[in-house]
Amino acid sequence: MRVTVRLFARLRDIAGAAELVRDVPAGATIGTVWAELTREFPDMADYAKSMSVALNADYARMEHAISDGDDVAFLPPVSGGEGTGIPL
Amino acid sequence: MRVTVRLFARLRDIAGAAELVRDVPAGATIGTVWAELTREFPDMADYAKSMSVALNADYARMEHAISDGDDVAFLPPVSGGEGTGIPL
Amino acid sequence: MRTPLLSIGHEPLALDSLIAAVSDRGAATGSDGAVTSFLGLVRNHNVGRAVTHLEYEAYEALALRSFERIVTEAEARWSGVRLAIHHRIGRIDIGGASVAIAAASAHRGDAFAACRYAIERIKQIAPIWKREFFDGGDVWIEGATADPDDVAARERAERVACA
Amino acid sequence: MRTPLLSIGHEPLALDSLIAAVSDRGAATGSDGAVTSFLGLVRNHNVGRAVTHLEYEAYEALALRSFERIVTEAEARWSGVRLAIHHRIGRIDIGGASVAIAAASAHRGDAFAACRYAIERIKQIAPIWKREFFDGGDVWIEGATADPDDVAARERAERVACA
Repeated sequence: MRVTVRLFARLRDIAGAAELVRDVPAGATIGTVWAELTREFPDMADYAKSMSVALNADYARMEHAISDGDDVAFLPPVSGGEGTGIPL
Repeated sequence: MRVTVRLFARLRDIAGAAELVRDVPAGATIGTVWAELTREFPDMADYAKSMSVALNADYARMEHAISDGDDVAFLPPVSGGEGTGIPL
Repeated sequence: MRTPLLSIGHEPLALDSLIAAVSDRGAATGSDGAVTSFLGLVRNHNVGRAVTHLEYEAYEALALRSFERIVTEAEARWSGVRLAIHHRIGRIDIGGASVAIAAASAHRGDAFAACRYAIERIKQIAPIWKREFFDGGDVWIEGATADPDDVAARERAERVACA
Repeated sequence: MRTPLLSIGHEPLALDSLIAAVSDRGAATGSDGAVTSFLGLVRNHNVGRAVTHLEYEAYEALALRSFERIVTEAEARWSGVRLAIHHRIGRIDIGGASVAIAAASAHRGDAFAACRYAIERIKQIAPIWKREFFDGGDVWIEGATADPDDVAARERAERVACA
């Protein structure tokens, strides 16, 4: 199966790419893709606890099974909204 | 002493005038002016408890002594702000 | 011409100019993280009546002083907040804005609180009245007895502003 | 062209168009008593650093869905409220607006609460990142782990919105 991997913010910087195409075995989950990625880019492992994941532009969980052609995104902690993100 | 009396909203409607000039005795307070007014316009007496008063464009109290040339205003309960004044 | 922070007038309100007014005041430039605003609109119904329009009347000199007092209170309570308050008077049709408030602050919590506080206090102490015209008649809307020294009212406004 | 209620783009934000967008939606016309708004601005300092500008990046498709979710949550919580949310991406200089929110409602309490709720939730769950450029370097600002199903986070946003 072939999936598109989307990376944002510092994860994108670490990979040096916003999009990667990767082949994964049948039965793979989002977690499978992540494990592959962190082998390729060890610095990403820091984000294992803090990141979120999305499958086809919807939030998902690591355990989620993926299908051929899926779009998997890894998202560092977010900081949208105003200026410099000072709480309250 | 001569004072200018300003009336607003329904008090203005009752008097049929936004401004009146009235002579008051020496030693008069805002209360003296009000007592005179309610003799002249008995319907105003309803506002004795709910209105506010101002002296020379500053909120004041009924007991406040007035001087010649002062500007005394009688203010029905207010309702500024948005549309129809529904609380919250 | 620079928009005044406080005003009362017959012209339609322009929120953009209030926001510009609170955003460009001197030393604070660049340190603001948040601008909140409030527009009060004339509604088409009130306690079951079909409203056609409102007419607002103000004791202008005292209303401006009341706005100044509200700004002073808000600045004391939320340090560094800047407020603009414009109130329209005269006839306002349904959907029209009667009051516009903008609040700028380094932090969004203070900007929200100061803006909310301002509208609550305007309704408590600004000498402004509205006459409601509805199908079948008209009536003066009378709300609170204005008393800027009423501590309980002020505390109520602070509580609602929930800082 | 009618302004969309939700958007993400590179153009400067125009609050007036958001306010128009929430004010003119069909059956609600004339029944609104209040419109609140929020602008998030880029500040010139952050944790002691002199900030020169920010760069915002978004996962646009998911961010728009997150905005839709926030609107749905707010409509369920504050009946009759309408929200518009526009977020800017790309480079934004000091004083520029990164996010604009407008909320319309029959009652001002609901309009304030929904607007505040929206910015809190955007910061919690919108997949948007900012890179801060300051004198001497740059850094990605990382805040919360985005999880729309985190009930505690949502309750925190509701509490801050203080409805």
